[in-house]
Amino acid sequence: MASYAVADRRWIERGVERTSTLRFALWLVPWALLLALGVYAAGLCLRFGLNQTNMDNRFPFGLWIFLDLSIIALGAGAFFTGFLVYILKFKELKAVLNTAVVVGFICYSGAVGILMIDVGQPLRAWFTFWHPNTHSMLTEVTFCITCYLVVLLFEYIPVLLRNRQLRRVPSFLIFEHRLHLLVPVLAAVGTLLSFFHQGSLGGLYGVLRGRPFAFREGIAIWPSTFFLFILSAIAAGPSFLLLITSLVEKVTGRKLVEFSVLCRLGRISGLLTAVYVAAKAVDTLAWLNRTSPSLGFAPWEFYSYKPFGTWLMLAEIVLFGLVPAVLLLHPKTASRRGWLISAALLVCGGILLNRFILTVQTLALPTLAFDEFVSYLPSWQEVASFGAVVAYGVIVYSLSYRYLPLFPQEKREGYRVSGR
Amino acid sequence: MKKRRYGMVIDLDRCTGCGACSVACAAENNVPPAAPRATERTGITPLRVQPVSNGASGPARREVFIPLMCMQCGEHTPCVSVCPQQAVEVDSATGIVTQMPQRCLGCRYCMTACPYHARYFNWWDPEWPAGMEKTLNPGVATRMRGVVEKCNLCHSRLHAAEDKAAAANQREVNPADYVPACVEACPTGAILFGDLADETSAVARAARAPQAFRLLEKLGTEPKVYYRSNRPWVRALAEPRTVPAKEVQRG
Amino acid sequence: MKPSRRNLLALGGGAMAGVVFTPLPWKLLDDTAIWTQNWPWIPQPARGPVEVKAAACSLCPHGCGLQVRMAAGFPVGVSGAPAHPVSGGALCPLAFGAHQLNWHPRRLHEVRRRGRAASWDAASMALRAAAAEGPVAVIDGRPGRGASAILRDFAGKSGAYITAPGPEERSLAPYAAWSGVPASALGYDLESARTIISFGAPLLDGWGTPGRFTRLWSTHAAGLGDPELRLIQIEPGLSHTATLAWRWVPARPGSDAALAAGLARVLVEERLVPAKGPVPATSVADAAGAAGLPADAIVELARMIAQRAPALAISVDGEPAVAALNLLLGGGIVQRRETAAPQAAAIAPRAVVIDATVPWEYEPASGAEVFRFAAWDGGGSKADWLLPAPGFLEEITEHPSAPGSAVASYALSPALMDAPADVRGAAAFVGGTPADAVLARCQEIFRARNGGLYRRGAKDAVPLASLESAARLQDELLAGAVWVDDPAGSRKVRCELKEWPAAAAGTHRGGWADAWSAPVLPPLATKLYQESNLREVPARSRI
Amino acid sequence: MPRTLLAFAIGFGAALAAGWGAFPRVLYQKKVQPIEFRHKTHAAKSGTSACGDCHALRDDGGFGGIPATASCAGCHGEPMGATKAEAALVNDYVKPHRETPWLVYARQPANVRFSHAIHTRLAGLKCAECHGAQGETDAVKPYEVNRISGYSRDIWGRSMSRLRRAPHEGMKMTDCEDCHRKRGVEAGCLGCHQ
Amino acid sequence: MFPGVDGFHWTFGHVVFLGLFFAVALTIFTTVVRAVWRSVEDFRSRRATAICWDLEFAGMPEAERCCRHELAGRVAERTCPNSFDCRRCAEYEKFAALPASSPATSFGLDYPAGRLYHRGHTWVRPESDGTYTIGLDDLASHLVGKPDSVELPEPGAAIDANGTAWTLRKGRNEVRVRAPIDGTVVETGGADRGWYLRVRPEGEPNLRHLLQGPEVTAWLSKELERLQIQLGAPDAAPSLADGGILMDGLMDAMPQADWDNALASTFLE
Repeated sequence: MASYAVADRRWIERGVERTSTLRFALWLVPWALLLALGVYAAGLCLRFGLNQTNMDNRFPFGLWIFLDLSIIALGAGAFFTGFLVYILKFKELKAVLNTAVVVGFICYSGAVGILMIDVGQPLRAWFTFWHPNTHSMLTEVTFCITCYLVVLLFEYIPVLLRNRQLRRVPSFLIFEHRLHLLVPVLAAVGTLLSFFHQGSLGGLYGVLRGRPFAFREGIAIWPSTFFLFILSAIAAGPSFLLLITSLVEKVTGRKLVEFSVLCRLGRISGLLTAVYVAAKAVDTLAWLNRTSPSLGFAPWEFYSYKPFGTWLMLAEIVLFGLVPAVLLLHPKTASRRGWLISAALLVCGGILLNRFILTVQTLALPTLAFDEFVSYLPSWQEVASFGAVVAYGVIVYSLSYRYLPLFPQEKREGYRVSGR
Repeated sequence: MKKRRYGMVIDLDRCTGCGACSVACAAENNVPPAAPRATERTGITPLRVQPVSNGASGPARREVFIPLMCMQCGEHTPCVSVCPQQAVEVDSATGIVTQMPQRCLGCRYCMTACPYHARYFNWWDPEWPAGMEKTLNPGVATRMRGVVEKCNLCHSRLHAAEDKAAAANQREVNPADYVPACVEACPTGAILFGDLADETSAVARAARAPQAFRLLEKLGTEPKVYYRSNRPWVRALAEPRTVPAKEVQRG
Repeated sequence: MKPSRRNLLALGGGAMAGVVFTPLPWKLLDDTAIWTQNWPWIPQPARGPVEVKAAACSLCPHGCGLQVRMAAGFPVGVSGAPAHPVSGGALCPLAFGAHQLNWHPRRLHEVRRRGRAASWDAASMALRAAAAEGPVAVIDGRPGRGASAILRDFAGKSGAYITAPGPEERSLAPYAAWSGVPASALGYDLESARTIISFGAPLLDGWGTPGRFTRLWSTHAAGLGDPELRLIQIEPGLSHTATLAWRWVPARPGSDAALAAGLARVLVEERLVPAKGPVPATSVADAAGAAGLPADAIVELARMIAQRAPALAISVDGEPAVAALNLLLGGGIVQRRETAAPQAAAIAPRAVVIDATVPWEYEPASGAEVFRFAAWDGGGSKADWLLPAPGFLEEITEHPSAPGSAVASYALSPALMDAPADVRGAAAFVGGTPADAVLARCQEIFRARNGGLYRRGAKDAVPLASLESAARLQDELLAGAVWVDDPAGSRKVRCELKEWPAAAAGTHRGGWADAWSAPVLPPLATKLYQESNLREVPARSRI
Repeated sequence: MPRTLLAFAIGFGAALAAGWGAFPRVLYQKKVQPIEFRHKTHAAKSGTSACGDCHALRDDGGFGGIPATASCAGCHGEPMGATKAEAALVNDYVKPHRETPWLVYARQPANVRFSHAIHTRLAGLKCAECHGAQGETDAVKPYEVNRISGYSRDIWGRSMSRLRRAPHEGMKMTDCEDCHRKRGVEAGCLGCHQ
Repeated sequence: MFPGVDGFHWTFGHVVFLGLFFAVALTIFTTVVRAVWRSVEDFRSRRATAICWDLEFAGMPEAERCCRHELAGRVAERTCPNSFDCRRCAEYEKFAALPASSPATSFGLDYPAGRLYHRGHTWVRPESDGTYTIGLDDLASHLVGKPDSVELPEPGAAIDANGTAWTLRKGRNEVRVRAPIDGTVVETGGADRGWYLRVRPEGEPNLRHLLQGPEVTAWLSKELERLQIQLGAPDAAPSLADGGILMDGLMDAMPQADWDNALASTFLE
């Protein structure tokens, strides 16, 4: 055995099986290349400005914001699992807690990274903290996401310090232990922060009086999208976790968690999706009949621009809402792996669609009588920089999976290779 | 100093669509010439003139030229409330919606919020051919890439008017000293500018006329830029479109 | 004692904790943000007091009055001179960016011979050599200046002094042919017309002096259902002027002559105008067929034209049939009181000197050695010599009567900036002294004692007689005053028309960019062409 | 443990020393004014101590700033003494009619609009309230430029912590705001930015 | 952000927003500081080693957490809940009183009766001067053979039971040997001297957690069995158990085996 492989093996948890060093390295290579390309593209954007993107004055938000909103919603699994485990004491979800933390950390750090390229003047980003406009949903988002990223970091550190070699340093192990004991506090803070920023991301669009397609009335300072985003995020978070766990099991060919845990995730997701769909339907009706007409806009006009027809609205509510909710709640389908995964896919797809509609359709639609319907196609730099976030996520997750006890039960229960 | 609400009434019947206002605006505010790859959607035109047709065909077809700039909204100002770092505010003394590119971090949220598309992002660093920087207006700082800018109602001219008044120990600005570049440039005198808070001013009277209207008034943003036209179809442009886009073709 | 890993970690931790309590991170955060606000590669305006100077625009023949704001010795802004007798305070959109033209990347800084650097001496020798071999033609874009006299003298008897017509002069060509008065001395009496039938002339879009017709239109026509001044635009497409006109008649392209004949026919047949001169043979039906309009529409149009007299017909192409129609309607073409250069006889010159005032597109007859003066290289020139001329506001410029104007006028613009070291004007190059020529022109006006002097901002003219000398007149002109002839000095032109003219093929379409005779457009014109959907990119890509 | 603590303390101390001691020296670059100037001497010789006599407001309300070389020429047309500085003034600037490239301590960036007319005429501020007793100095102090932002050090103020500075020291935006707040003046962004 | 900074307003919404933010930031900060502070406290009160060992123990597979009394055959099946620290075990006396049944053989290994054995394969021998000698037991010695290097603590250094006593290096493997008892190192030995450390405990030590008597052979049997499984190779069998004699320098003899795992299990890494 080559010496690097031996050295590598010494960093892997004792008692679990991981693929060979060579295979792991080969797995990382394409992702590393994608990451390098994306970093180059991001560098172009930072060096030459956002003219490297295909955004324009009429389409000031593009792919990045859409995907940022999406991955932040999908990353909601991190706080929500923490909330379920530590606050509501759902003990069995402990099995996916570490993986939730890592996924959350990847999603949030990736989103913040992309945001730093997306803003025109990243060096002035701290102005938001120093001179905050507390009326702006974006201020709220910035504060909460930053705080929550710190929280996630401190939730991730215990997992990191559990690495076989790092653990050997007594001070690391003791700190990990002490921090871990306090993690419920962080989980509580994370829950508070997440509720607010997930909501504010929705509020971001709901407050746009000038964009009647997105504008919503609501309670006090919060438009209805505020609550819908919270709901949809906590509905999709568990589904995404379910997907990620299943995907990792599939890719590695190892059993990592009990199927009952996945079912539990599915049921939680199904329940919340059902609530979300109901709320979304009520909100849509209120918007169609009240909000939009009061601003002088005939709501069906918004759907007269192809391809953004009413089918999109129906797809969002029925195909990506009602259908997976039923699949996840019906005992027959909810206990079958295939159905479970398909339903989770639909829920996550629904989140993507919702964020897409709010970002892209809102901007594409005309407001003034003489506006034109505009379209936008992201440039390679935009796609590549986002690809870098995906690559970064895969790499961080792969490293975490290989070297950290993401699934502690794997060793305790002595799972062995299934199939193969 | 008394509170003012600067605004304008633009007579769309008199606009010939020459674009003098647009160029004068750019020159006054040190807006650079377009970057080679800039288009009508990535350029910087704090004031742009939009041709709009009445949708008819044949000899009945007509166009109107609508100068569009920041509407200086007075209520629910969409851009002010969304800016995360207070780079935009409604100036309490003048009612001007002010955009501070030096405070801006370029998140472009205000651009999504603005229903009038009156905000422009600096997609490129500004560039002038060598030596042309000598022609920059000393009253206006140039912007840099990555920030949003818009019409600030030629605030440097207000500064100059204030300075001039102060030098004469006057607190009130002489209205003749503060005329935005577009108003000055219009060859047909289609733009009337002044203090809307002063009920007796020509602009306030014109804004009250039945032919006067504002764009998307139902949004409740209370713009201080009014338009006027004798033609009903032009006045109808104030409302959002109610016919699908494919039926409306622009010549 | 070797430091352990723990010691190093503690050291780093201590440093990190300590640095928080120093200004370092906070000041760096602040200063880097400030750095982004003052990026060294982004130019900032110079500081200094702003002065307003009077000037006139030299970039097209119309000579609009300018107020130039100067800071630190450079122009920082241009606006129209209020109540200017020629431009009335209006400017074309391009003028607002004209002060940046001197730094246009295509500015000529050196003599170029067929694309290669050459010297003034070489150019001078080449011209002298050519002149020795054969006649020299001199092309002047702005006749009526003192400098024009220098150029005319240089061309001499053997050579030819030729004026390059602008769009307005081209539209006046038939009248020049029929009256014998050069088009450069003819003008339209727009001010008295109450109906204007424009055959494609972009009256509201850069044809004629900016601010002349637009002001008439905005006071008497804009937005009114039945305006005092009726503008009827005959044009195939919906141009800016067509869309703003009282009536737009979308006639087929190339049908101007037939339509004019048809209208004339109806006017005469229905006795809507006093019958005088020849009558076209074209029938109304033929005209309708050619124009793609119903015959009724032509009859109705003719009645409409006759309804509110006086009516004036203008053809952008100089279509003779339209000119004939105009004569039928009563004329409206005046001859200004000024001495115009006679039309030169056709010669085959050995060399051609083209003044910087000549539109860049002007192409002289081939075979001659061409000496082209220009401040900018507009591209695509076939000239043998490109000779750098002073740019915008870099020399004293003369502004004779605007093309198409009804009264004679003369204005001067001071040099507000230093020209680059190695530029010369054509008049100086051929050996004249432009300063003397300007004074001579002033003396001429002063001696004639016609008209009056409009000082900057003044609504009324000061009689010329109140000035003590021609030099004083020159000073007044350089300070922004404009000499304008007495309107009574212009008289209606007499045209002898034997028979209804045959159609002449013309394709010229004017506009701001076409009236503009400088080789390049101001960089800020991108706001009109590239950064908005207001206008198509002009055919000449000289931005 | 004590060794760990010691290491921590050393790191902490070193960071403090670097941040307070070395950092300002690295951040700011000292520059010398092109020529010497003594306010005191000029005030005495000209018999005036009113700042506005030399640093005048223009009629249009603009501020004249530092007098142009032409106004030096009246006395310094020929060297008034044998000092090197005198020779430099006359030979380098007065005779060739070149403006002296003074380094302006209170120079604000291009995006700042400061109206001397409003502050001195309408608000009645004395020059020294913002500039200190410049008129009584007998030498020009060295100019320090921030290597990152390009600002004069006087904008931040001498004191790095900004806690121990004289009333007139510091010309950052927050200093303007403090004064405005004290006087109840509301300017808005537009009031002070261009 | 703070009063006096541009953009701060004494309005209800602004103050509540920033108040919440500062509260959240403070909570995060204090949580982390509390974790750091408690860690420091753990070290200062010498709890750290015990906590580390507890955490490591909790991560061990259940099969390896077998109680000594099960090894000795006193109970049928029992997983140790006390991190092999019988000093903490409330039921120790109850089980110790039961009769032991264990194989009499020591598989040819040398486990003298006068020593006490730690589950991390060290032995402890009380000396007459009140110090205790610590060495590597015979199985461990057989495995490692002659170590490439040994990193011993300086005399005067304190060691804690279940903490790292010294480090052995053999080939690419590094082994932390767990200290069987608490004490201060008075003298260091080495592989060739048959013992590694002499330590002086503070007061009379409680050595209840160390294996002795019949437990040792039972434990040895289980350890050998585990080793056999871990080293996997069938040809290794004769050299291991089955009454055979353990080969000296097994690591040198079987370089291909998964020593990483085997050593970690043996030395309770």
